[in-house]
Amino acid sequence: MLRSMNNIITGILSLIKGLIITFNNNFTSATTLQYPDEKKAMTERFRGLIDLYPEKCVACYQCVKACPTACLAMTHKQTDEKKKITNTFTYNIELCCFCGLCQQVCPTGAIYMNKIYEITTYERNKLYINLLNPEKYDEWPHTSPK
Amino acid sequence: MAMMERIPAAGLIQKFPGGKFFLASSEAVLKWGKASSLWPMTFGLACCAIEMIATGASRFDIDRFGAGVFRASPRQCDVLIVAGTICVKMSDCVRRLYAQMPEPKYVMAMGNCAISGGIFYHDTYSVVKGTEALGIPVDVYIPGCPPRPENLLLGLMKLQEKILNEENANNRNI
Amino acid sequence: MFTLLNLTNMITTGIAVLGFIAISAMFLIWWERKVSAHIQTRLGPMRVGWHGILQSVADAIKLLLKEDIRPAGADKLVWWLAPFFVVVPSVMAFATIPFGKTLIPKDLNIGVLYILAVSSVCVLGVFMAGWGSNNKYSLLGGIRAAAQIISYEVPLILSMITVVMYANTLSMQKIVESQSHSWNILHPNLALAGLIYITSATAEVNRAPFDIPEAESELVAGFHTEYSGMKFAMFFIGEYTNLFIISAIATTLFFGGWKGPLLPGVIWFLIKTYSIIYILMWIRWTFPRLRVDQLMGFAWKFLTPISFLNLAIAGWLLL
Amino acid sequence: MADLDIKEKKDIFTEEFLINMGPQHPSTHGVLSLELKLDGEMVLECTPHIGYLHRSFEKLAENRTYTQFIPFTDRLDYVASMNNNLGYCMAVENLLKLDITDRAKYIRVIVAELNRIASHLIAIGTFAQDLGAFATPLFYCFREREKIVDIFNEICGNRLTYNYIRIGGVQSDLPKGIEEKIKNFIKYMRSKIDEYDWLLTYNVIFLARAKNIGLLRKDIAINYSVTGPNLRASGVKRDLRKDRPYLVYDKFEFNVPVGVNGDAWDRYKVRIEEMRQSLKIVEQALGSLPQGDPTVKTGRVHKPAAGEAYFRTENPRGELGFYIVSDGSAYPYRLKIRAPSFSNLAVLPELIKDAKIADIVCISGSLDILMGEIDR
Amino acid sequence: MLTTEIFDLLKAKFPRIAKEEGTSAVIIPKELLLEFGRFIKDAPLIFDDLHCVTAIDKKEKIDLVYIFYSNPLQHSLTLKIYLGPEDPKVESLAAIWKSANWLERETYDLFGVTFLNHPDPRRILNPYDWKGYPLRKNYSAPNFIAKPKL
Repeated sequence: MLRSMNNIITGILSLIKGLIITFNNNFTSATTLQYPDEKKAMTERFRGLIDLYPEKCVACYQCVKACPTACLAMTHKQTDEKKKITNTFTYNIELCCFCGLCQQVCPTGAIYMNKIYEITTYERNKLYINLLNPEKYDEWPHTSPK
Repeated sequence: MAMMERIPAAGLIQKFPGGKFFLASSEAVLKWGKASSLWPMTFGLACCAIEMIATGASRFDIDRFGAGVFRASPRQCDVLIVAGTICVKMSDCVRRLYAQMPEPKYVMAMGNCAISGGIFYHDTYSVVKGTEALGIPVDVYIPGCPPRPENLLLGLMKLQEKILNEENANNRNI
Repeated sequence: MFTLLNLTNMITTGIAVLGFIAISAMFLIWWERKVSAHIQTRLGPMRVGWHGILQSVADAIKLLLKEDIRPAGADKLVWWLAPFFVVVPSVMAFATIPFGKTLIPKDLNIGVLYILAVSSVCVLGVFMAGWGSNNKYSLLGGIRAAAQIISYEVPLILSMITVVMYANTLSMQKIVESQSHSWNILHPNLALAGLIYITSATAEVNRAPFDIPEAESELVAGFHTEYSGMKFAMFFIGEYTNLFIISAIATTLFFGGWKGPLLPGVIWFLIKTYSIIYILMWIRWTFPRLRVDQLMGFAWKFLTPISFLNLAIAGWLLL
Repeated sequence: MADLDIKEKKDIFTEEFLINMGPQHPSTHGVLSLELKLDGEMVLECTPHIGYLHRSFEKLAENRTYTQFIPFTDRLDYVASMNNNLGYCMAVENLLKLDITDRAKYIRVIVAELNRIASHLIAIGTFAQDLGAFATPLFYCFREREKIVDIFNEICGNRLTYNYIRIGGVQSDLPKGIEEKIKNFIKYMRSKIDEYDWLLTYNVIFLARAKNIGLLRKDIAINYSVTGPNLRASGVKRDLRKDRPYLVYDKFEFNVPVGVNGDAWDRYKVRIEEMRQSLKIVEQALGSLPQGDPTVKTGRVHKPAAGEAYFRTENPRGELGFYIVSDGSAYPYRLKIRAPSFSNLAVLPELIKDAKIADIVCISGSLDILMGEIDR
Repeated sequence: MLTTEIFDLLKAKFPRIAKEEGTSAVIIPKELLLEFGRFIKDAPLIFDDLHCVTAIDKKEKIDLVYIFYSNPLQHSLTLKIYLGPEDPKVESLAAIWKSANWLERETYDLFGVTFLNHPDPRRILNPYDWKGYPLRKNYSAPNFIAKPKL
């Protein structure tokens, strides 16, 4: 009898403790980031979309080889003095896994990942991107250097 | 106006003075209602499901957009967020879930896997190459692997925009 | 005599009650979302109107526009009637709830009995929904609901009878009058009855931690799994109207009803009722759910004996 | 009494019925499908059907280089990506016979333990959700998890799929000032774990729901090859971090929490205690973090000599093993992932004795399975 | 116990076993499997945990791999059985270790190794009506798109 009374009292106390926890949280300020009005700055290492400095690219194909999903495709043309320049360079966001391997293998730092993360679209073909086009990401808001 | 033509007395109302205005404004209200209350389905397939929960959780709080009521029953949902890889074994299930949802229904393809198979596009024998390969029309594509919660929220806002600007979508009416 | 005046009177009362129900249910849905959001340190609906106040309106519009699907194997008539059986009794229960000194649709002299009789019909609707849907989850939900609601009716009624014994009347208005000096909840005997009432009333309207008929994590959505659109909205409205009613009854029976200093009676009534609703919401968003056998055990092995004991003590004290 | 039962059974016609829980069900944690045979509320039989997320990782691996497969390991057990990266990279390093620097080892320990906390937070939150504590504990857990995610976001630049631990070290050194943030987090997290104790662990309803439910006996657990917190909850003190210390786990002081009964509550409690121990490890690792270069210079393409390696690490869910067979080329000839959840789920039909539907949800939640790694 | 000690102990009991070149795996003929399993489950080796079952398709043969672990003694053992590629069959270990049930189903599903006397010989990961064994090297599926090689 005494034990069951004790059980009941500890039970009720545990319930009250739980209520206190939720009640306290009720009056702490919300941790919500009100997204469209407030935006968080992306960290330095943030891996957004793949971007390219075309002038730095030496068409070595390292990034294309390193890509685990074959989302990058490149062709080049040979200029006279053994120098290669990129002819086409396409990037398929649909396949990209944002792993950053291409960025890491690039010997000249031509390919890098920018800070764009708000990439929503109605049409799928907008996800197939010509990296040599300077206005390629204009549709999506971004703050990364051009 | 297409939505209104289904209402029996619409023709009659139009004849009254101000009837057209009334119909137009009421249609705007209806669209607003549809757009402001998009209940998603509790349906996580893979990795993106964790980000979907994170979007629902305190930091990002999808409930601010009125879309926080995750219903487990497809009968009570408006949006199917395809969050993850669709596999061959699962494909019939996804198709059935979409069919079980009442009109008007919308589909968001969250993550590259749901758009095209993504990282599992090549060299796999058991992955369906995206939601559209199942014959399910997609309204908004949210790329990312997985997309950040902000991106999902942006997708939701784009979907709301689409509903508000809906002219006469013949397959999605009342 | 059924005069024209009577008729207009009835119609205006009916419209007032229905309007109040609609607004109250919508407000409660919005409020619940806000309360849960703040407990979870987030914000809840924010983007339609001031702090999302119009959220429920949007939800209602959307649910109205939704396609109404009837499962192929459903029992058509039962399926159709079920939502009405849930909503109508809860609307009928409003008839004897005293909002103020004169603000009561009809002060029946058997008010308590009437409310008990009417609110018991709800379970029929829930069970019909479970049966008529031809869905295994719904059926399980329906069976659970029937078992649960009928079990908790016993301690509920016993605790209400304790109040009736003290007040010596079945009329709601007179029960309020009997609390002119002090609220019933301040009387130890009736305080216990009040606790039992609130516990079993929570179970009666299937709210957490007693929400096993819906049990989202077990039964998907319980008895209303197959309902969509307007019919689902009716279940929703019924649920929140019931929530309002049990809190209103608790206010009337235990917290002095509309009585209070300075402010008009109706304001006091609403303040008290919504405070009780807030506590129920707070409990809902804190605790895990009980299992079905624990729930039944709690009703029959714990609440019922205690309320009988309480009743006996009350009888002995009053003798 | 006995003949009364028989008489009842003769008179009343009862029928068992089948119910399919999943693949889309709020509490099957993804796309698990349970086929339940019910007698009213009682569960008579439970057959799990898996494979709804079979993404053929093992086939994929045969066409990816060793480095290219690291992003895929992220998606295996997607709430503990760091631990998966770690297991895979260590298996490959074993095959390559590659030694990594001390700093890399410490960084790996820090991120792996932080991710263990994040993973356990999800386990606890979803478990509470399954028990019907609707959303609140889950959202609290996610609130704390967001802090870890923020730290990871700064370390490697992604929220869920980190691809941070690489063959021969890590992606890049810890960013400046992150130590301070991690220390703050440890302090914050300690108080929050106490809060969970108040809110859930000793809550009377929670105890009633989880105590003595889904008892997993020691011998059955071992026979089914259950590992991780589920095994430890049954009273077996088996933790690879202690038994076969890899990285630098032998330098830290921590306990291996062990349960008593092996019920759902013990499994939950072991996770709570493990979070405390992980915090302790992170604190020690931060305190003795050596300076230096965290990466070993290796070639871009790894070509291990023909041979095979099997390496196990302690994942939040159990022992994750990578069995790699190399034929000397840049691609693995065969890669087998021994997923802990796979064996942990296999034991489910043993646990359902006298269970009700609500208990099934509780048991499967307490096992903390993750379909991504079961189906692979 | 060290791997060599285990091997010596096993060699004394089963003279037909051998050690694989380059790895520490023990190779046994397939008819010995059940007897071997019962022996190592009990003292003195006490391999109470069948940790992993898998296979490797080496085109001319299929290697079946078992990895055992002992909780009380904390040692492990890798066991291999060489099978022919055409219709490989082997006894099931599910009667001795329960964990073998699912692991063997998986091996059957992906490699087509038939386990005799298995309690539940169905596929597990792929749909029950799936054709072919995906992890065989000669497997081809209709929707298989190979990654472009450079």
